[in-house]
Amino acid sequence: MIGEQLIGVILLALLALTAITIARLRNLLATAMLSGIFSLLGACWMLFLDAPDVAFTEAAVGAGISTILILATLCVVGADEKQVQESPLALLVVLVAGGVLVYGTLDMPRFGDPNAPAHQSLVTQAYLYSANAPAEHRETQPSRDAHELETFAVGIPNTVTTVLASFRGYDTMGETAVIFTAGLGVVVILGGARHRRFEPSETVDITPSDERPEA
Amino acid sequence: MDAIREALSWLFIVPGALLCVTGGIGLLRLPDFYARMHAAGVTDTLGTALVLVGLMLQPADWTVTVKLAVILFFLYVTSPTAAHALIHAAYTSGHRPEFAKDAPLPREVESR
Amino acid sequence: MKNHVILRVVTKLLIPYILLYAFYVQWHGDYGPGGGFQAGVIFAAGIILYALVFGLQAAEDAIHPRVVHAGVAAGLLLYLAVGVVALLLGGNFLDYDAFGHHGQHHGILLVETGVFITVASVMVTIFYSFAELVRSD
Amino acid sequence: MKAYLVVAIAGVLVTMAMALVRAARGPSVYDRILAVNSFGTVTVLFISVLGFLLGRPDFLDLALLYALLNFVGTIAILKYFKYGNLAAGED
Repeated sequence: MIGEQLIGVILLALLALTAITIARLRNLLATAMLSGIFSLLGACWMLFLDAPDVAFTEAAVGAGISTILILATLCVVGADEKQVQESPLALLVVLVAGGVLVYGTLDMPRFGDPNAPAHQSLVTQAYLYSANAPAEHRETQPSRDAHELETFAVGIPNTVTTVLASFRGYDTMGETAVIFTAGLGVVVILGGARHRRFEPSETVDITPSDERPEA
Repeated sequence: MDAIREALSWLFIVPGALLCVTGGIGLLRLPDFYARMHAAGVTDTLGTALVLVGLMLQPADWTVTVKLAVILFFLYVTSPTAAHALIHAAYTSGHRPEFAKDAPLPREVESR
Repeated sequence: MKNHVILRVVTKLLIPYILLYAFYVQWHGDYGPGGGFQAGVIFAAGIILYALVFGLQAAEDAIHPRVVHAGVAAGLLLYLAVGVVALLLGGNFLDYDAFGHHGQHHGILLVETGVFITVASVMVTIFYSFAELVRSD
Repeated sequence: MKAYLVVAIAGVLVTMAMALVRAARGPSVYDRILAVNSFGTVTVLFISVLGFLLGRPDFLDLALLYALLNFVGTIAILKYFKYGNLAAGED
């Protein structure tokens, strides 16, 4: 048990190390690569917490697609981060906000606590029950019989899929609409690009300044 | 049977993990990019293969064994290709090893 | 990168498996980790790999941007259609029990397909639009 | 918990840390790409071993996903660095 905890601690330490490195780098190409690593580590951490569906999404989106889309953006805007004046006030605001968030976690139930409200709730039990009960079950036992829970039977082994696509179908529809809107926005803003190619004078230097050969 | 399985697991997985660590040390400590490439190769090929073959020996469903074999196949196709493309890009763009800073660009590499 | 022989051959070998794996994740989502969203992203990654190695023009010849734009809307429309058909069959909006005995199964599969189409199309659209901005050919 | 799996996961975690340090330190962009690629390979191993360690072999789906997608990311970074855009067709 201690050994398993140790794996989690090491993964979190690596995540923190990656995040600090990303914050300190001024070379956006390196930042893009390290954020790919960050996603990989995040997915491993979620997998360690036994949430393979979330890890799957993080893996596919974070490590696969978002690196490519960030690179596609860097092609347009160049790979040097704009130098900004760092003010102590900003640091203070971040520290206070972070402190408040950490304070908020103190009230949360312990990790894996069986008495946590999320594990005791009737809704959770219904979700878990429905995922494991076969669809035929409902036919033989009418809903008002014995268990109230049996009205929920869906008969699909993966609880996450059941909750996302069936119980929370409205929610997922909204999410699909959000993705649709994102695609629409990109098409509306950039869709006409093929008619107005960038002139050569507008091209940006995509090599980060610390990678350029000495001139 | 189980004793043989255990022994073979030790024989494959532990050397595989050691080779991974060896590759990692090389990646960290070797002096320049081309040398580090060799170290990464140790992790990517023999280390990966030994660990995955060792996992195939574990008692599990046959689908698990097939999936491990497929993973091994794809890793063996993709990592040497990525390494080749990477070193090709580095050499043609003028990156040179530490000990041969002024090596000329060979014509055949340039034209490929 | 089209003239790079090894890369070209390996990419041609790999792309069918990436697309096939996307469908595996899509249809196997009821039993294991995965679902429409993840499958869409993987499918898009396969198409983007083709565009990276063979050039944007080749990818646009294979899958025209207009088809992709249509896919963005088609996925969401499929999702909404499932809801409306459930409504017409006498159930509530998105109530898959209206589809009969295995209604939940079929409803979830159809809805996930809608998510798959929209996500894959949006990812490819974003890539096309950004790559289009700085193309050199 | 089988001892050889613990050894394997310890080795893999150490390798991940070393690849991460190389990716952060550079110095050239090629070192970083190499480190990210190695990191991806080692992550595939990590997920596989973790699946057996926790008794959840269905984690292997995720390892298979990485084995396929890691390549796409590496090629994208290489193309960006060599051509300056992601659209070029000819060399």
